Amino acid sequence: MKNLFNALVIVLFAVLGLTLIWVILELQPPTHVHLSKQVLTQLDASGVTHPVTAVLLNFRGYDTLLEVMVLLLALLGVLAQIGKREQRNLSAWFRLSQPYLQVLLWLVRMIVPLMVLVAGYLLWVGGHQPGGAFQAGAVLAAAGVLLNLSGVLPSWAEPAWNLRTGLVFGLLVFLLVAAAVMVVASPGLLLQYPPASAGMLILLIEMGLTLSLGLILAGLFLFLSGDAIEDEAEK
Amino acid sequence: MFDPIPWLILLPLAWGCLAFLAGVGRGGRLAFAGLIIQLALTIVLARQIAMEGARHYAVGGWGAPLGIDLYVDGLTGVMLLLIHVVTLPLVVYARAYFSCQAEGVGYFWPLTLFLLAAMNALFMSADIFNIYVTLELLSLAAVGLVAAAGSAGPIAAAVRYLLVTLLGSGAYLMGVALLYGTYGSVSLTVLGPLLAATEISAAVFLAAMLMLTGLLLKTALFPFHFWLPPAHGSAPAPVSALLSALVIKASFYLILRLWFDLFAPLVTIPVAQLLGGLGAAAILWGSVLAFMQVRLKMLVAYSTVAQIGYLFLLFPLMMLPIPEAAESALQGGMMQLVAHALAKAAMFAAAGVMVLSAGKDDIALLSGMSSHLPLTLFAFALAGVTLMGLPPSGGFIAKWLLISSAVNGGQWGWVAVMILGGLLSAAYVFKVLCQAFLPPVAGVKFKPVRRVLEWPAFLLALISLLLGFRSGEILSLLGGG
Amino acid sequence: MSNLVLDLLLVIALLWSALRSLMTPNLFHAVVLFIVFGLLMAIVWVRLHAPDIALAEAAIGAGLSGALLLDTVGYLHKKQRESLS
Amino acid sequence: MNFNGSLPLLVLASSLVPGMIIFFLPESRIRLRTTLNLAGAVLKLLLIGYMLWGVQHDQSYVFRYDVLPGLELIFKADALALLFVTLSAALWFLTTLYAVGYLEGSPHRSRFFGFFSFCVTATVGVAMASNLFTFFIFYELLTLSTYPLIVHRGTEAAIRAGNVYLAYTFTGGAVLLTGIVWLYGLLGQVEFTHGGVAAILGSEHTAQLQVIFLLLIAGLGVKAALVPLHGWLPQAMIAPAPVSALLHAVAVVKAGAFGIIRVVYEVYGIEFVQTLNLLMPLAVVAAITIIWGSLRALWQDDLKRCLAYSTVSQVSYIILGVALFGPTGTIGGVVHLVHQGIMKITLFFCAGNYAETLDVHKIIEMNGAGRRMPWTSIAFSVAAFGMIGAPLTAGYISKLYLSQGAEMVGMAWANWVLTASSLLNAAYFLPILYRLWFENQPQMWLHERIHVRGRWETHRLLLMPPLITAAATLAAGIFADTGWSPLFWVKLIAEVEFTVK
Amino acid sequence: MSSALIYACTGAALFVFGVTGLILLSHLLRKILAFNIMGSGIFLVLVGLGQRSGTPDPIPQAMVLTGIVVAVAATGLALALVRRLLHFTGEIRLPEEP
Repeated sequence: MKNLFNALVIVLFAVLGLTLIWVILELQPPTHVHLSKQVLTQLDASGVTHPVTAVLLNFRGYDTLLEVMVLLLALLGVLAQIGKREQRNLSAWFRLSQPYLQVLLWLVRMIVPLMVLVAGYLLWVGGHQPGGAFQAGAVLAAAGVLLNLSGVLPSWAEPAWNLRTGLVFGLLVFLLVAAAVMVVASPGLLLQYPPASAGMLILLIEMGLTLSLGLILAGLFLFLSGDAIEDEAEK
Repeated sequence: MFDPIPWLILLPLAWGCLAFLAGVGRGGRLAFAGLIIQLALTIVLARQIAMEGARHYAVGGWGAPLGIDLYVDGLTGVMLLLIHVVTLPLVVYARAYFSCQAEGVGYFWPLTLFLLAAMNALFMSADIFNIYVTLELLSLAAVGLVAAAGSAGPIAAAVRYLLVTLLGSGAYLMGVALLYGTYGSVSLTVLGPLLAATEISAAVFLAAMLMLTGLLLKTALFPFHFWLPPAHGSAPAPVSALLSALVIKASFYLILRLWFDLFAPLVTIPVAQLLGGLGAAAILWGSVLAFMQVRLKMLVAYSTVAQIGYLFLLFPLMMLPIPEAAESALQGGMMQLVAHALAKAAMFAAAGVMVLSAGKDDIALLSGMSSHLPLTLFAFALAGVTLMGLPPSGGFIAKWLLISSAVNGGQWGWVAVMILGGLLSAAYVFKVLCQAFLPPVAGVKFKPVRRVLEWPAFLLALISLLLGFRSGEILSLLGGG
Repeated sequence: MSNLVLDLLLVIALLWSALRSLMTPNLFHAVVLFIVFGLLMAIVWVRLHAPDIALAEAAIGAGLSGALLLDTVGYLHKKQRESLS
Repeated sequence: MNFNGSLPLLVLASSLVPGMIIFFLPESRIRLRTTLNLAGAVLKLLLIGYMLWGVQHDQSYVFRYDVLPGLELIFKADALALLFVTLSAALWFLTTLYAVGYLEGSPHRSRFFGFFSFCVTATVGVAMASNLFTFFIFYELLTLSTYPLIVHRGTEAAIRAGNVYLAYTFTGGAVLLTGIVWLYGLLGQVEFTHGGVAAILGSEHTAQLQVIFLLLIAGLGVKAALVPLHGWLPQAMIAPAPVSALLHAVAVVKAGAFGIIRVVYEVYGIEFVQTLNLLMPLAVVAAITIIWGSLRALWQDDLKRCLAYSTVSQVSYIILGVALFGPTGTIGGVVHLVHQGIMKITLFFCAGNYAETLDVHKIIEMNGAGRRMPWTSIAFSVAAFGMIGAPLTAGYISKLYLSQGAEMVGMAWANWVLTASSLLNAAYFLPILYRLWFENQPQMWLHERIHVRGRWETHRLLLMPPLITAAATLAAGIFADTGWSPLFWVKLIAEVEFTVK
Repeated sequence: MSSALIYACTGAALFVFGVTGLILLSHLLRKILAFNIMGSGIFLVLVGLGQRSGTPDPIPQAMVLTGIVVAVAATGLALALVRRLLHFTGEIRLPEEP
């Protein structure tokens, strides 16, 4: 019975896959709307010169607003799972018992400052070439993960107010900018930046986001990796 | 003129962030205050819709297809009003509930506020990719809430729920990708006319299929209902109420929207019949399983499975060639949606109080509840009246409209299903009531509960009951947009 | 022409790593294969003229997800050892 | 909304509002609860009295509210409605008095009286409903509000009876709903109209109309306890005596019978029903019910169960009267709506008295109870004779008109049914009366509850109501020809129904 | 056939792999892997189809960026839940359907 079901599912999805491929090959290019051209023609009004950033933070900035909320939400879900535990720097003790990690530690001390620099650079160039808050945040987060793995940075427990502030800082900046623009510059219009100050506002938002995204992404790892220690502590 | 639309999006997000900032278990008061403000905004918006009709709102001022468009019409207005009216009593309830039982309170408030934000954004969105993001926001918030209770049962349910809902979103997003590939836009306002004007390619068929299947998965229509009862049945009661009353309605709303706005050129009667048939199966199967449950909250959760079925009967009925029949089918379906949301919130809230008082989720322990918590039981019964579709509830008006649509179209099969479904729901509702009327078992002690826990359920049930008398307003708002 | 060959090789590697990471009996291998899959995806994004995505995929898709998964595998193994002993 | 329009609402509110307040009163506020109840009942009677006067002077009392476009809530106090409203309001007043005495000291009284008031509200709503939609709303509300009363004691048996009751009535309600919705689909929104409205549909709808009629009658027949849909009624006698009294005399069974009257006269129109060839089957079903109920009553040893089967039989007199195609039969049927109400409520009051005072439930235990409780037994005897149809009682009037009506339309077999039923009634009531009066009472009443007894043979609140209704039974028979009798009022109604063409 | 189209077809295949794995595999960690593969497949289709003609299209690229972030968020949450389940039950599979 189980096997029959499995076979059925596989056949069904094989058919679906083949249909998908056939459909993709058959498809005519769109003739009515040419969005990428519109992006290029409106690029000047967006405040940035890199099209992807323009889409991400201006044309479809609303998506991004919701998306960072999704990220925070996932972190909330993670936090709800880790429960209360004391913040203890067991990590170093736990991991450094393995000698080869000493090498890693040395490497990390070299690499992390570099990564922070890279994040800053990515953030800055995002306006005119590939890069931006997400990539910068991800690099920051990766730095955090490395620090944790090498035992420098302990795993996080229940966040205190300062960490919480850091986690939502960028999101609040985003919301505040949106609200401020709506009250001051273009009343009743959501996320409609005045073209003159759009670049500045986007950079402001991106800076906030870089910090918070970095913290949130790092948090996904740092909060989770703690429960091995928690089990250790229980024993 | 003051425009509440952007505030309805920004404010709940801000509440969510602030509630998180406030810390563990905090934010109840903020939620209450925030919801009152939002309810006021929603009422303003509904009045605007009623007077000026549907309208578009271009976020960022770019306008579709470059930017993201929002769209509000009567249906949006009804849904927005509904979620705020349902949530406000539940906020009061949840504050009292978590003061009795701290389990699961952790990040309840920010999660709930984000849930609301997601629904607000979802109902107003007119951009299928933006809808994908709101769907994810909604799903992750819902899963986080289910898992917050923090024992093995709820977590297993939450994992299942998460995987199912991710699969659903995946299928939906694949559909979006295909549509973008075909037409070069993700805006409903652009796509709708394009679909109607051009020849439909196979890709669009496939996209429609994927998107609808994904949403059906999230709506838990039979046979995709397997994840719902454990998730809704094992979450803390305020969460169950929110999920059962509102969250599944969000994906149903999307189905409705896509069905009529986007895929209207390619819906056929057999597909509609198929959806109706699944709905009918859901009604019968869900009701029977609800009756067989031994846990109160599982019973209520299975009742949701059954009640969802009614919503899907409107698809075949809408295809009837008689305009009046089609119209009353839509009206009936929407009334069912509204009435069920109110009643199910009331029912879960009442069930939560009873479980709290009995100490364990077991129908057999309810003996004597009628003298211990008469008000809560009364609320449960009133909510049951709506689910059974008995007058004067909103559920009755819904059933009246649906049945009259089916009768006018000569669709006797659907009539039989609805009648039978009503009787079956009476069976499971009265299973609980009968048990509660029995004299208490010797030695069983009920814990006293705070009075403030009892009133929200009663209020919600009362609204769902009296809704029947005000259904004219709801339907005129629905038609006005 | 060489581009086409490169594309096809990438596709094959992509499909193979995806399939293997789902099917291979060893969980640790599966996660490593998944990280490989992520890195391959990053290359694909470069091929698709999407350096933004390539960066994000490498950092988030392969890096962070990989780290999370590896950590979980470690946790799982620890749990299993505990339950055995 | 003018004053006349709001009167029907006020009549509803006069029991709904006290009911809602009572529901939330703590158990200990006995005095306030009783005051509220009685004040509501008196207010209702006064309002109805005013409307009775008004209707005789050509006033109309109509309340309309649009639930949806094309779906109106209409209350109208027409002559037929007022007949039923008066009956239920008067009997509610008495039953409340009775219930106050009966339930003294028992638990959950706030709940009981709350639902009791809801139940009367629903009955009044059924009476004043002026289209099928409104009728159905209150018809179902009646089911809901009576259920908690039936299971009030909370015993296994009561719950089981409640389940049977629900199974029957909900199914009936669903069938009725189907019929109503179907009819709305054909006719649109239709108010109850003298002489009916369905006749306007052409002959191509005949078959549909016949099926709808069947659905409507089947749905209503459940509450009216037409055989074979009567199964719930004998079970429901497990309820406390005041509830049984109300259920059998005014609320539930009467709602069914009243609905049938409305459907036959004011939706289809009696002549149209005749042309659809549906009157005869209805008469046959009624006749079978009459005989079957009486026969079953013969075999019962439990007093209340015996009375319950008697109700099954007696209510179908009303249906039979409706099914006799002519004004005289109509008068007999409709007047029996009132007459059966006052007689049957007397019997149940008395049965409650025996049970409550002497703990007598079985018929064989009633030996000599007449000497111990003479007043109760007198009332019981009067009502029993009324049921048999003895002269000077209300029952005689009903049967007289019924048999005349049957003769006038040439349905002689109906007369045979009536005669047979009378004989059967006598066959189960007379032995009871014999036991009451002529058998020796036992040495002592084993379970007599001394504490309920005051200066009288039983609690005075238990004694007064049956005496009043017994007196009314006699009065309705003796003064049938005066202007204040139910008969007079029913004649007015029948005139309207038959001369409208 | 442009390289974008090749990748779009690959995306379709990956999507199917992912969905099938998500449904059939019982190990929760594998399900999470499958979900990520499914997501990558969709992203490839989205960008690949959009860039069939060869010119880069920033709109789907921005969407995919959003999608990647959403996917990692979901992965994080899923892993947190799975670890918790593991902590409570010692199982890494879901109990059979009730």
